[in-house]
Amino acid sequence: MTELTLVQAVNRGLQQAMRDDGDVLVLGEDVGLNGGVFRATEGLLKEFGEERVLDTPLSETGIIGTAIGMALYGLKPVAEIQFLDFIYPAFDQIVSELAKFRYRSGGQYPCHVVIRSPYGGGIKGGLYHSQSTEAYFCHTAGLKVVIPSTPADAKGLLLTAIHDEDPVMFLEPKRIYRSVTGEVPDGDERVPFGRARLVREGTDVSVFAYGAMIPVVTEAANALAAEGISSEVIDLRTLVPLDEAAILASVEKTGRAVVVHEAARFCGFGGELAALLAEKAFFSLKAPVTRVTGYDTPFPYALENLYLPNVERVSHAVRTTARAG
Amino acid sequence: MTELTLVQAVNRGLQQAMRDDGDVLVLGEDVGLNGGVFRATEGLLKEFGEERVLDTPLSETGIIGTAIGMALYGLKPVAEIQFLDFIYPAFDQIVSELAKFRYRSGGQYPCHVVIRSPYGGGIKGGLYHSQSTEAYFCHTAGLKVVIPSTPADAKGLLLTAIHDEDPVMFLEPKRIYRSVTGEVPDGDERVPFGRARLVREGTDVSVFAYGAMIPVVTEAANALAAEGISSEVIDLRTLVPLDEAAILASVEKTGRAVVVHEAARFCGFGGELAALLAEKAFFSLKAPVTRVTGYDTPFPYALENLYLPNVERVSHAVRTTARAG
Amino acid sequence: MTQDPGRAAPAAATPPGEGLSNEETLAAYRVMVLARATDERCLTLQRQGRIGFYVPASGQEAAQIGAARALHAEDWVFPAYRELGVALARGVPLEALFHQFIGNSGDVLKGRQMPNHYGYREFRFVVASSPIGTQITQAVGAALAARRRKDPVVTIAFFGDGATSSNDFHAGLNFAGVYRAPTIFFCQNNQWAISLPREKQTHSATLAEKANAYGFPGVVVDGTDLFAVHRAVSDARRRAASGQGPTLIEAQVYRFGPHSTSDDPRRYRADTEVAHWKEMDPIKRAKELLIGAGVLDEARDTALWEEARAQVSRALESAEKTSPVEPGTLFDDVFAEPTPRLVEERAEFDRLLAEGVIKP
Amino acid sequence: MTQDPGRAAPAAATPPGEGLSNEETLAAYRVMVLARATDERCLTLQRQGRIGFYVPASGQEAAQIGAARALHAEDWVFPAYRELGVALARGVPLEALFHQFIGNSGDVLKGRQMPNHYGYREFRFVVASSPIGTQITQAVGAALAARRRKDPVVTIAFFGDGATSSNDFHAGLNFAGVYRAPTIFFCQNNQWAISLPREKQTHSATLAEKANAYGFPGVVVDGTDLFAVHRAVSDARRRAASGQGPTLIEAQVYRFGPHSTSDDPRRYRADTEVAHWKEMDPIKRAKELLIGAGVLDEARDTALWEEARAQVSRALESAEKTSPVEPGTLFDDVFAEPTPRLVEERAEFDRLLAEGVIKP
Ligand SMILES: Cc1ncc(C[n+]2csc(CCOP(=O)(O)OP(=O)(O)O)c2C)c(N)n1
Ligand SMILES: Cc1ncc(C[n+]2csc(CCOP(=O)(O)OP(=O)(O)O)c2C)c(N)n1
Ligand SMILES: [Mg+2]
Ligand SMILES: [Mg+2]
Repeated sequence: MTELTLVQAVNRGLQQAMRDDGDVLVLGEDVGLNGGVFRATEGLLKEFGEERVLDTPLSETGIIGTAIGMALYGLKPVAEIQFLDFIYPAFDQIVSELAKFRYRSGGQYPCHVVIRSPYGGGIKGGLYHSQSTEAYFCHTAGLKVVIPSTPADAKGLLLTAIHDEDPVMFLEPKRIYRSVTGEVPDGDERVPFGRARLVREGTDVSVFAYGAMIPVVTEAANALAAEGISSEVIDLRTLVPLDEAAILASVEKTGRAVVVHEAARFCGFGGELAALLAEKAFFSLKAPVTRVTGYDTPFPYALENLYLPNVERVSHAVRTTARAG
Repeated sequence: MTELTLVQAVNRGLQQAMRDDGDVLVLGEDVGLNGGVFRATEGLLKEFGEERVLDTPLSETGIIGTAIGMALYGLKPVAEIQFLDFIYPAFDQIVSELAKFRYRSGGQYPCHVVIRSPYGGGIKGGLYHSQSTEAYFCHTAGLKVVIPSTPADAKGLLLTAIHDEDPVMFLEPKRIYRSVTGEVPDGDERVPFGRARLVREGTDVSVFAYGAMIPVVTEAANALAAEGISSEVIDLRTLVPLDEAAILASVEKTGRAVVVHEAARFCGFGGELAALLAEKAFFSLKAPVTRVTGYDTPFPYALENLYLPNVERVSHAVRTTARAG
Repeated sequence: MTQDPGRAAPAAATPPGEGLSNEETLAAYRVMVLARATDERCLTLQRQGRIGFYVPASGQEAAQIGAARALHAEDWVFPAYRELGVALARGVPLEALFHQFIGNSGDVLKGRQMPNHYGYREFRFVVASSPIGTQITQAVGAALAARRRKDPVVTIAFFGDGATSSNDFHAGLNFAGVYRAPTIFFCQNNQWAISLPREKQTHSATLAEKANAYGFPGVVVDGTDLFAVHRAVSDARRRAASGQGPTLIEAQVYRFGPHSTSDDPRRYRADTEVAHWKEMDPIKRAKELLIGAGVLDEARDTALWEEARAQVSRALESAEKTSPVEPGTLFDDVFAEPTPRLVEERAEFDRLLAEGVIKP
Repeated sequence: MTQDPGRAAPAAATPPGEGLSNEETLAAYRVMVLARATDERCLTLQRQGRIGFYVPASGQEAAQIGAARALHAEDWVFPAYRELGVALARGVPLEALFHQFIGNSGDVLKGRQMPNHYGYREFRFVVASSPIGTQITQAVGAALAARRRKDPVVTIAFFGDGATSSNDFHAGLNFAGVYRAPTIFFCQNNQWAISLPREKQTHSATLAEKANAYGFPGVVVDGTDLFAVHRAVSDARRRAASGQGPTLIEAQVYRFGPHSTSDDPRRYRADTEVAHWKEMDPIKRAKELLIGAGVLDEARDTALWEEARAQVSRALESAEKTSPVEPGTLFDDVFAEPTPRLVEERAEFDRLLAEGVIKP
C-alpha cells in the first residue's frame, strides 16, 4: 500500500501494466518528454523508451486511428486525449470504428484500446476544459465507460481496463486529480468492472454519483446525517457495464433516489438512471427521482461554481426528496 | 396544397426558402449535379447555380466548418450530411463550435446553420446507413433537434429551421422518404418548433414517438383499438425544444406511457422522456414507463427487422403497459 | 520527391516478365477475370433482389490485383469497400464472399454488414467499414505494431480519390511520415467520388504529390496496367520493409459501373468518357499482352471465362442454400462477454420470439 | 509553387519604407510594445491569482502585428487563442481584453470563456475557441460568403504549427483550393506545440509547402521581421482580393514564454534554444530599425514603454473595479430565445439563489 493522489495512481497503473506486459504502450499529445500536461505519464518515456511512449502530432484522429490499428494487430495501446473536450476530432474513429470492430467482423477483430482522458469541471477551464460528455459514450454500444473517484479505484480499474478485451473509455475526474489521496495497493491489483462501490450506507435516500461528484455527495450526506437524514451514497464507478443490481437493491431499501452528475441534464446519464428506476423499481419508489446536474447550457467560465452541483444543491435535493411523497 | 412524398416535401422546402431568400444556400456531397443521393436537392443546382448549390469535396469537417463560416458572415447555409452515420468527422465542428458560438461570444456571434441528414434504419443499410443517434445532439446544449414524420411537417419544419436564428439538426427519416405521402401546403407555410403533433387521441396509454416510428406506432394503435385499448399517439416532432406541456397533459390523462424509438436504449432519448415523466408526472403514473427501442448493440444488417421496433413489439408493449399496475 | 507526376498516358502496357513471370501473370489474369465475372453476376443478382446491394469493382482489377500480388502473405490489408480483386487475390474463397453478400449463417461476419463490407482475419484482410478513410490511420497503427513486434510485415491501405479529402488521410499520412511507418498508401483514383469528379475533389495537380506534405514520396501509376502497378507496389513494399518509410501510390483507373447499385452515373457523367476509358480496360490489356507472350489464346481465354462464371454460380448456389443467421446472434460480439444489460435484452428478445411477438 | 522554402535565415531585417511608412512603422511598434507589456503584466497577475490563466504571445509580435496591419478594416480575422498582437492591432481596446481576462460584467463575452479566448464582432475579430484548428474551415466559409455578397472582404485564419496536423487544416485548405476562396492561412510556426517540436509534428521540410497539396502557393517568411511579414500578407491579400485564391504563409517565430501559465517549458526545451531566438526578438529588431531610420531614440522608446505599462495598469484597474457577471446570465445566449426547459431551469436556479442554497 502506498498513499497516492488520484493522478499518481493513474501513473502507477500505467507503469505497472507496462512493466508486466510488453504489449502495453501509451500514445498521445505531450505524454512523453512532458510527462502529460497533468503528469499522468511522468517517467514512462524514461523507463520504457520512445517505442512504447509515443509523443504524437496534434491529431486526435491520428491518435485513435493509430491506436486502433495497433490493437487490431494485438498490442494494448493506452491513448491519452489531453482533455475530453478535445476528443471530437476522434469521434468518428471511436463511434464508427472502435466501438463496432468486434461486432461488424463477427468477432474476428476484437479491438481493445483504452482511451484515458481527464474530464469534468471545477478547474476554471471554461467551455473547453470542463465538459462531462460521458453520455455520448454510454449511448454508443460497444464501449465500456469507467470513471474512478478514488486513487485505489483509479489504479485498479485502469489495470482492469488495460487487460480487458474490449474498448474502454477511462474518464479521469481531473478536478480531484490531486485533491483526493488514498492508500493504493502495490502490484497488479485489479478492481472489477460492473460493481458499484458503497461509499456510505443509509436508509432514507439513495444517492448515485461518480467521479468528482463523489466527494461533493459524501460531504452532503455527512451534513444531512446531522439533520437526521440517512443517505446511502453509491459510486457507480463503471457506467457501462452498470451495476443495476446494486442500484435496485438500494432503492428497494430506501424508496427514494437522487442522481448527481456534472453533465447537462437533458439526455444525460441521470436520465437513464431515472428511467431505469421508473422501469424496474416503480413500485418501490415513494417519491420522484431527482436529478442534480449541470444545466442545459454550454459550460461557463465565470459562473462555473453556480453551474456545477455543489454540497448545498445536493443537500437541498436530498432533503427535498427525503420529504417528498 | 400538393400531394408529395416526404423527400419531395424536403425538396420543395429548400426550393421555397432559396427562392424567397438569397442568403439561403445548400452544400454537401453530391447535392448538385446528382441532386443528392436521395434526390432531396434535385433541381436546385439548375435553378440556383453553383454559387448557391455547392458540391463539396468528401469532408464533413469541411462541409460544417465552411457552413459555420458562412453563417457567421450572415448567410443561411443548409448543409447536407449524406447519412447521419457519416456526420462524425464533423462532430467537433458541431459540438465544439456550432452549438457554442452564440454562448461563448456573449451573443455576438449567432451561428445559424441547418444540418439536414437522412437517418434511421429499415432500408437494409447495415451499421453505417441506419443509425439513429439523435441523443448525442439532444444532449448538446445549443442545438435544436427536429424530426419530421409527414411531408407537411417536413416542409413546414424545414422552413422554420431555415429561418430560425439557431443551429438546427434536421433529421429526416429516410425509411419513409417515399413510402409516406401527403398534402403539403404550397408557399412559405411554417410549422412552429416546440409543439408536438397529436396523431391520435386516446385515453388508456400515451405513446410517444417520432420519425419513421410514427407509422409503426399508429398502425399498432389502430390494431389495439380493435382490442379495446385506446392509445393516444403523439409525434414529438421537435426533441429540442420539447413540448413538455403536451407530454405531461397526455400522461396526466392516461396515467400510462410508452416511448418508442429506433436508437439504442441506454442513454437514448427514451431515457430522458421516462425520467421526465418520473419527475413531473410521478403521481399520475399508474404503471412503469415502457421503452420500446433498438437494442444496445451496433445496428445489424441481416437481422435488422428484429432489431427495429415493429408493430408487433409496440402493440405488445402498449398492451402490457395498459394492463400493468 | 514526387515521381512521374501528371496523368498516366494511355501508353502501351508494360510487358510481362518484369517482376511477374508468365505463370504468375496468367494467375493474376485468372483472378481479374474471376473478379469481373463476379461483378457482372452480382449486378444482376441485385436487380433480381437476390442480394441487397452491390459495389462493383470493374475497371479497377489491374490496380487491385497488381497491388495484391506484390504483397507478402503476412502483410496486412486495410481495404475500403470496393476491393473485390484484392480479396480474391489474397485467396479469400468466392463462397465466403457470397455468404457475406447474402448475410447468411455461413458468413464469417455473421450477417452483420452490407454486401462488400467484408473482412477475413485468416487472409489478413481487415474488415471494411463504410465511413470513408478510417482504415488509413489504422493501417499506420498496425504497421507500427508490427515493427514493434519485429515482424517483417508491411501494411497497405486501399482508398479512393475521394478519401484523400478525409481527416484520416491527413492524419494517417502525417503519422506515417513522422514515425516512418512501413505502410503503403494505395489510392485508386477512379476519377469519381460518386458524382464528384477528381478535379473538384482537390485542386492539386496529382493526388500523389500530396505525399510531399508529409515528407515521403508519392508516385503516379497507370492503374490499368497490371505490371506497372505490380512494380510500383513492389518498390514501395521494399522501401517499407527496409525501414525507408511509407509511399503514396496513385493508381489512375476508372470505375466502369455505377458507384453502387443505388447510383445512376448517367446523371453526372458522359457515356463518351466511359467509352474512352473502356479502351483501356485492364482485362483487355492484360489479355492482349498474354496472347502476345504466347501464354494465352482465344480458346483458352474463353475457357477461363467459362470456368470463372461456373465458379461464381457454384459459390452463389452454395450460399443461397445456406440457412439464415440465427436471431440470437444479434447480441453476440458487442463485447467479449455480454454485459448484464445485454443478457437481459437478449432474454427479453428470446421471450418475444418464443411468444411469437416477433418472427425470425 | 512553394516560394522560399527552408528555414528563414536570421538575416538583417527588411528595412522600413517597403509598404509601411515610418509613421506606420512606429504605430506598429507601439502596438508591439503594448502587447509585450500586457503579456509581462499578465504573467504576474496570473501568479498573483488576479487572473485565472494566461497564454503569452511574446516573441510573436512582429508576425501578428505585421499581418494585422496588412489587412483592411473590413477583413475578417479568425484567430486562435494566442493573437494578442492581432487584437490590439485591430483596435480592440486593452480594457475590453482585461474585462475578458477577469470575466466580469464588462466583458462583451459575459465571462463565458477562459482568458485569451476572446472575440469582438465590432473589430471583425471572431471569437476564439480552444479546439485546435477549427477556425480554419470557418475562415474559408466566411470568405465564400463575402464573395457571394460581393463584399471586398478577405478572411485570414491564424493558427500554429501544431494546427497543421488538424482535420480542419486539411479540410480548410482543400476547400479553399477547390473554391479559390479569398482566404489567407497564416501559420505562426513558433517551433513548439506545447512540448512537441516542429520536427516531430510533421516530416515535411517546411509547413508552407503543404499548400502544394491543395494547389495554391505557400510561402515561408521570417516572422521576427515586421516588414517581411507585412509584405507577405499584403501580397497574399492582393491575390485573394483579386480572385487569385488563397495563400498559406508560414511565419517562423518563437514562443519566448511557456505555452500557457499551466506549462513549464524547461521540461522539454533547452535554455540555449530560447536564448538563440531571443537574439531575434522582434521588438529589438524593430526598435533597431526605427532608431536607424531616425524615427525613434532611446528616450522616446523608454517613454513609449512607460506609456504602455501605464495603459496596462489603467485597463487593469478599471477591469478590477468592474462588478462580476450577474448569475442569471448563465442562461442567456444558449439560443436566441430560451426554450421552455431553459426557462424552467433558470426559475429553479433563481429559486435556489433566493433561498440562499447557492450563492453568487
Ligand atoms: C465519411 C463519409 N462520408 C460520406 C460517405 C458517402 N460516400 C460513400 S462512397 C463515397 C465516395 C467515395 O469516393 P472515393 O473515395 O473516390 O471511392 P470510390 O467509391 O470512388 O471507390 C461517399 C461520399 C461515406 N461513406 N463516408
Ligand atoms: C483538438 C485539440 N487537441 C488538443 C488541444 C490541447 N492543446 C492546446 S494548445 C496545443 C498545442 C498547439 O500548438 P500550435 O498549434 O503550434 O499553437 P501554439 O500554442 O504553439 O501557438 C494543444 C495540444 C487542443 N486545444 N485542441
Ligand atoms: Mg473514386
Ligand atoms: Mg506552435
